[in-house]
Amino acid sequence: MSARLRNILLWVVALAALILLPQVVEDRYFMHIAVMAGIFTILTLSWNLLAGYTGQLNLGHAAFYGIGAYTSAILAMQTGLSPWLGLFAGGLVAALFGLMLGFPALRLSGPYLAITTIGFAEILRLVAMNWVDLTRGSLGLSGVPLLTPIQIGDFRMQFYFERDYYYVVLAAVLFTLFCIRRLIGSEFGVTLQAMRDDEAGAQSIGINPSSYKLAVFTISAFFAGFAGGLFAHFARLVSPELLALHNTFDVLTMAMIGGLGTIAGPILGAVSLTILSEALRSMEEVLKIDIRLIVYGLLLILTILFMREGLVGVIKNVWARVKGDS
Amino acid sequence: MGAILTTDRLTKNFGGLTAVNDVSFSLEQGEILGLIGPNGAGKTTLINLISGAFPPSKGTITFEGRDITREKAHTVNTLGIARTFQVVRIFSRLTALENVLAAMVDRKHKGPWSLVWDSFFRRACALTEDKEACATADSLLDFVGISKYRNEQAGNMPYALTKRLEIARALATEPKLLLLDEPSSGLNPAELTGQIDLIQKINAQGTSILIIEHVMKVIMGISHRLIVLHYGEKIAEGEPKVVYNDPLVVEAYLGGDSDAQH
Amino acid sequence: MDSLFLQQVLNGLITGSVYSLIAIGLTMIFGVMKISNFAQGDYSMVGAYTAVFVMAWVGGWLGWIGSVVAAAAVVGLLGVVTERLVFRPLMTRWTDIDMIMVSIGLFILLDNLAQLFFGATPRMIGDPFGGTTVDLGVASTSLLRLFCFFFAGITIFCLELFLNRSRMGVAIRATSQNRFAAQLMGIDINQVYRITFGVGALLAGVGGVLYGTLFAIYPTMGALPTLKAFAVTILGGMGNIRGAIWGGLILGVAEALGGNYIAMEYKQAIGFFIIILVLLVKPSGLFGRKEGA
Amino acid sequence: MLNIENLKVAYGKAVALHDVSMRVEEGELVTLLGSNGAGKSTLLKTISGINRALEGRIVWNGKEIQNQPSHLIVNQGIIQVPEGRAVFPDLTVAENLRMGAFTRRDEDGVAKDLKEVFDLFPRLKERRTQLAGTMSGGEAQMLAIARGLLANPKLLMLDEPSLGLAPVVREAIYHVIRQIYQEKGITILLVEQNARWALKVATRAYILENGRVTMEDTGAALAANPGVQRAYLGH
Repeated sequence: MSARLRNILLWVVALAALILLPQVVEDRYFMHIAVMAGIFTILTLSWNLLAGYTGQLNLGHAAFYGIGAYTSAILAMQTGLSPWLGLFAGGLVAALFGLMLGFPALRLSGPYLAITTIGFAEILRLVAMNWVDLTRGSLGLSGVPLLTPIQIGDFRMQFYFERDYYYVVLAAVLFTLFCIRRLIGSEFGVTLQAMRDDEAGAQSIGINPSSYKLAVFTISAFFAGFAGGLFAHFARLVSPELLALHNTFDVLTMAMIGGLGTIAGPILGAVSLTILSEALRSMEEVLKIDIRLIVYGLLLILTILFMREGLVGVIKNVWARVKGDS
Repeated sequence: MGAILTTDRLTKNFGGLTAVNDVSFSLEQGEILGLIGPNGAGKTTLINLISGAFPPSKGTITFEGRDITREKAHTVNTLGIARTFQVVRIFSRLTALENVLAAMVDRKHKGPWSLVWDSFFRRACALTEDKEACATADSLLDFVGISKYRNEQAGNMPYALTKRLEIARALATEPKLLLLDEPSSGLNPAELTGQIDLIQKINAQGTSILIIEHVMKVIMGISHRLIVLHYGEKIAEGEPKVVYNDPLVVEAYLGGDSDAQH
Repeated sequence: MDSLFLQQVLNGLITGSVYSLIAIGLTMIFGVMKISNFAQGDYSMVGAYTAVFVMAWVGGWLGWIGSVVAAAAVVGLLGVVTERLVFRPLMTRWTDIDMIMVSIGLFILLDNLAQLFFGATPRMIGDPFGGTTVDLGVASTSLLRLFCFFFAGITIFCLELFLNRSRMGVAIRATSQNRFAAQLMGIDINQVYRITFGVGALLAGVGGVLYGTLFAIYPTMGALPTLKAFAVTILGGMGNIRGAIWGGLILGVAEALGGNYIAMEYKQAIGFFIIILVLLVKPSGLFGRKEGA
Repeated sequence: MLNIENLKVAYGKAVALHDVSMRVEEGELVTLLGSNGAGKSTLLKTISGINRALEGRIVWNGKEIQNQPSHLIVNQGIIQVPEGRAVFPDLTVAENLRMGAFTRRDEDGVAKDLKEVFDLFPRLKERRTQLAGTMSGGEAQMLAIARGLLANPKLLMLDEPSLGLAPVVREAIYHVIRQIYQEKGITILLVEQNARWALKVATRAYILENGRVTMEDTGAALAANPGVQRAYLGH
């Protein structure tokens, strides 16, 4: 029971620190980074659900992110739908596309799946570029409404500053984390991991891999779309760039470096890489060059070659050694 | 009693090769039926056909009076046939317990979306904290004698024990018929005896068994009847002792007494 | 027949021949090593920049030929080095996902190193023929583009010679058909990997010079040839060299016609439409064989 | 000539060979018997340098060769003809044969051997330009053996050469194996299903069970041994 207690304590402390953070750090730029780190955490968690837990490499994940962002933005701007509902609507529309992509993806694996998912994202990116009436093309949709204020009795919360969004995104990350933890720990999650480890073995115990893959594609897309909606109402600008390949590559790098197929990994990866990339960006003023992505690429290669379990694996090993020594 | 499984003129071609040729047999309720034959005789192909890994080219398979010839592997399992593999196919990154828990899910009635629903509204926070499910899984691990490895990643278990884990996993789906593909390959003599006991224990609980085995000590000891395949065809069938002395079978195993030189 | 149509077919064949060249490298590497190399287009990018530098140094005709030779050498070497450092260590614990992801890492790295070294300004390779055009009666094109087409053809012909006539070439084909048996023939599998990867990269490098001759050169240009090469390779069946030749020409013509008759804006997506359609019908590609037994 | 001492080989956690010792002397035809999964193919693969030996030594003419890369082992004249007619399907018959001689630099010797091989397998000469993948099972097996001969073997290891072949074709293969052994004088290590025939041609034989050598004797003695039947059909 003490291990469990320690876990709960750890959670409470971490949560308290995260809640108090904006009170300590007042810098708006820092808050901006924190919000982006949160959005990328959700994206990475959702990508990892597919890649890490079912072994399917989706290289078109940014498409779901973009679909969520456009849906939420367009609904708010053209129908006046509450952005709060828009977030979920974005997720649902993305999920619908996920289901759509899931069907052809069922029969494919490896490079075939990778290139099909890239193709899916690229086609949608071109649609976003060229359906000018709806998306204003490459200019993008600017002036996406902010999240509407919440009023409960006398308590009124407005969403204007980065700090306000920080709390929204924190809540969203916790929501995502809760859902994914529940899913992974349940019969559903064990089924996914069984399929990933050995598909024929999974079939032999009655698992129908196709139907599960389809379900995971859909769920993974939902959370990516949800993250996209958050981004839309935070950045207030939605452009076809969101669907571009490099966004998926960023997410993939974060998941890999954090630790594929774990829950802590994507969080660790997204947060540490967002911070790292900001640190590198500030170095740009000194070095006069942008080495951010060079470092990304290098880290990704080195991670796969030398620490396949990612940061989570490293921490586990260090922890085991510390425990072993004491 | 009556037959639980019947195959009628089952045939499987791979390209030009006929791996299983016109094989008909039936397996009685509660029986241990041994399937033997030299390397390449089509034994594993036969099990793959029955378990639905791929469909036969010709012929039918009937299980409990129901035609399962074209059913997929996962459906075949939910109907009550479980199997193990020649080279183990366990879930290496899951623990032994989770391997069994994964197999215990009621897949006949629950698809992916109802499991998604369940994960939020039914079970304990995590499956491994579900006392009832864990108790059942534990009793299965105990039954095959690997309780000690409950929380070990299956990929880290000794090979001989992963064969038992695979059996536990198959039993977790509550099969009426168990297909065992060389359950004792790669085991040493001491482990062999344990494996024989285990198979007999499973049979004693009423599960019918079809077993491929090349270790004669095992197959002769436990089979009620034997079927011999050679070049994909059934060349003998009957009581172990009779089959053992059948000249056709001896010929199949030792080769013909012929040579171009003679 | 409509001359615009024939003109587009001609343009498509010319572009397609370059696609074929880059895709052959990709498909060779896949066939022998089962690696899907997402950095293939970056080898083309490096080849194109090599040409830019050589051409700045030696102009005209000689410069163009010299830059092809230099690109082949530089990119071939780059291929050998990356194979040894990045891909070889993974060959023993190979998984699809790892190989694809490590090549994506390489893609990100090369892309951004190029931005660092070459700057973001697009470059061009000069026309050694001074813009001469050739009238083929029904359609016309520049001498340079026609030359690119023939050059791609000659390169592919040389490759076929190498693969069919030389001892190492046959060994490469043998290895892609049965790695185990190839080892039993005394073929040094690591040497085959090295040469395959070197040749595969070299082709992408030469293809890059042609690509850069037809289109603009910029640091992130590698993504397009990579995606095109994958589309071609999937059309032709992964690992199938003849398939890649046909696949490249088909994609080139389909893009040219589709861009003209359907929608210019979606020209770059035509390849994806085709492969998604093809994969829906035949998961192993148009010219692909059935996989497994 | 070839000495194997206390060899241990495993695939991951599954031990395929425990402590196997055996030898092949120059001019012998040694047969390796054993049921499916006994470890025969594993043993050959380990000798050829495809599988790693965890423990033990493989000594070839006085030199340890275990865990050397396969191409170096082939270079020393240890040639394996793999199981299951593993020819290169999209290469022509001629190209397949050329791959057999991959390690050789003596063009004249290869040409001479090629002629001899064509004498031995006239069918292959007729089908030189045909793709190997289009040949029948028996022809492909002939090609695989011919390909092995072109490597100029000092020791030829044949892995189940008659597996899955029709009886008539099998006889032809047996005939060729005898010719290779008796007329060409090549030392042979043979893995074969057909125990009766294999024991008849073998100078000595080993019986492998579950990754262990359980019997060793001259071919004739084992053929006469009632225990052999038991080794196959039970204890």
